[in-house]
Amino acid sequence: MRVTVVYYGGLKQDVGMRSETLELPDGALRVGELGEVLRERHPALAGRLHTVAYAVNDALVDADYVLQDGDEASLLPPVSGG
Amino acid sequence: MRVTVVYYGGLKQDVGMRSETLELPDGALRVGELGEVLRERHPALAGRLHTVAYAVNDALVDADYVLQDGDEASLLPPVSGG
Amino acid sequence: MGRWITSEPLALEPLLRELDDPASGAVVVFLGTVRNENEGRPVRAITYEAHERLAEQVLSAIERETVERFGVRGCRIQHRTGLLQLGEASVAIVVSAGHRGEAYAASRYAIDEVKRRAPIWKEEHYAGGESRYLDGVPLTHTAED
Amino acid sequence: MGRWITSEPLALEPLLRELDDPASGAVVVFLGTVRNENEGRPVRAITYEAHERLAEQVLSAIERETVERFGVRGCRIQHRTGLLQLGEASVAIVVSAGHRGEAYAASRYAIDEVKRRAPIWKEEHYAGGESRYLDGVPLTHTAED
Repeated sequence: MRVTVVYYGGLKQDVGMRSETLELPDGALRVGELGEVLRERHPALAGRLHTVAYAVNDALVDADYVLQDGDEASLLPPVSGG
Repeated sequence: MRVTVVYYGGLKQDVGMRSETLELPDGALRVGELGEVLRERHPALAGRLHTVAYAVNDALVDADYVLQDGDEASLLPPVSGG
Repeated sequence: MGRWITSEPLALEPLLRELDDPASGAVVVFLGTVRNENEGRPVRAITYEAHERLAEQVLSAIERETVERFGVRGCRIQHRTGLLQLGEASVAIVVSAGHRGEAYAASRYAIDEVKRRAPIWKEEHYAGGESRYLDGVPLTHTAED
Repeated sequence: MGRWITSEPLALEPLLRELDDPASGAVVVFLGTVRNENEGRPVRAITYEAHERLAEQVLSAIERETVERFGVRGCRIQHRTGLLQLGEASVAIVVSAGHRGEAYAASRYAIDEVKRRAPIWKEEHYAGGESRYLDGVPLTHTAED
């Protein structure tokens, strides 16, 4: 299945990109497990994932949300708006 | 001596005028004593003077302020601005 | 248009521009507006009257105190006089500060002091054509005034 | 210009007009502005980035909660994105209420929640040309969002 990952805030500097589209093995992949996949691709994510929240298609989700083909998953680091 | 008295807020309705200029006997008259004079002229002031503050020529004064010829004395009832 | 007391509609933008300050991170504005009800009675308008010269001294003093007590960058207060219709602003208070905590505290202090100390009176006009001066807060003569 | 997130300069007047209400007696406005210093470092500009669609949901939810929790008449929140110069407003919050007590409390709640929950990030630009994303508040997934 195909999942697009979008990096927000400082994460896009850490990984050196705004977004990437990944081809992942079909089957039940949770968004928390996607984080592990991404950490292997981007060592700079090590030590940061525990403070990252996930949104899928414009809704915040828990780490056990099961990804679907075509999902857009956003990695949201600690926020600093206001 | 001549003193002009100006009534603010509900006081000007109570006494039926905005201001009046009084000829008072020369000599030391305190602004608190002026209040007594005014209560005799305007029975509607009875029961109201204890909550009235006095200004003379744009400064708040205590009741023992001694009036001078030409002073403008303002009677200020409880305030309700904001 | 007086700096503190004016009979013209209050305008926020000039007050905000006066307090423009690169060291400010938070601005809190308070507007008091004419409400259609008070103490259970339907209100249709309010007339505000001020002892103008004394009120300007008092509002100016409250501005200075607000800056000193809360360490904010600036404070501007304007109060309107005359006949105000529903929804119109009677008072505008703008505070600029480094951080929001002191901006809120300073704004709240300034409006409370205006209500307590400014020589200003309101006459409420009711639906039936009747009107009434409201009971208010007795003024006291303090050194700060 | 989005209702909650916009890249254009924030304008207060339209928000105030939206909340025009004859039952309102108090309006409190909060503006967050770009300050020339943070944590001891001189700042010359800030870039704000948002997850726009999610941020719009969150700001809209905070508006609703603010009205419900504090019984105020209305609440409008706007946050700006893009490169902001010193003194420019990054966020505007307008609350209208019957009385000032609840207006201040509601305004304070709304800005605190925006800082805690809105998916928005700031990158500070410093005098030397360097820039940095600030450490912030980890988002949590709650039912309210």
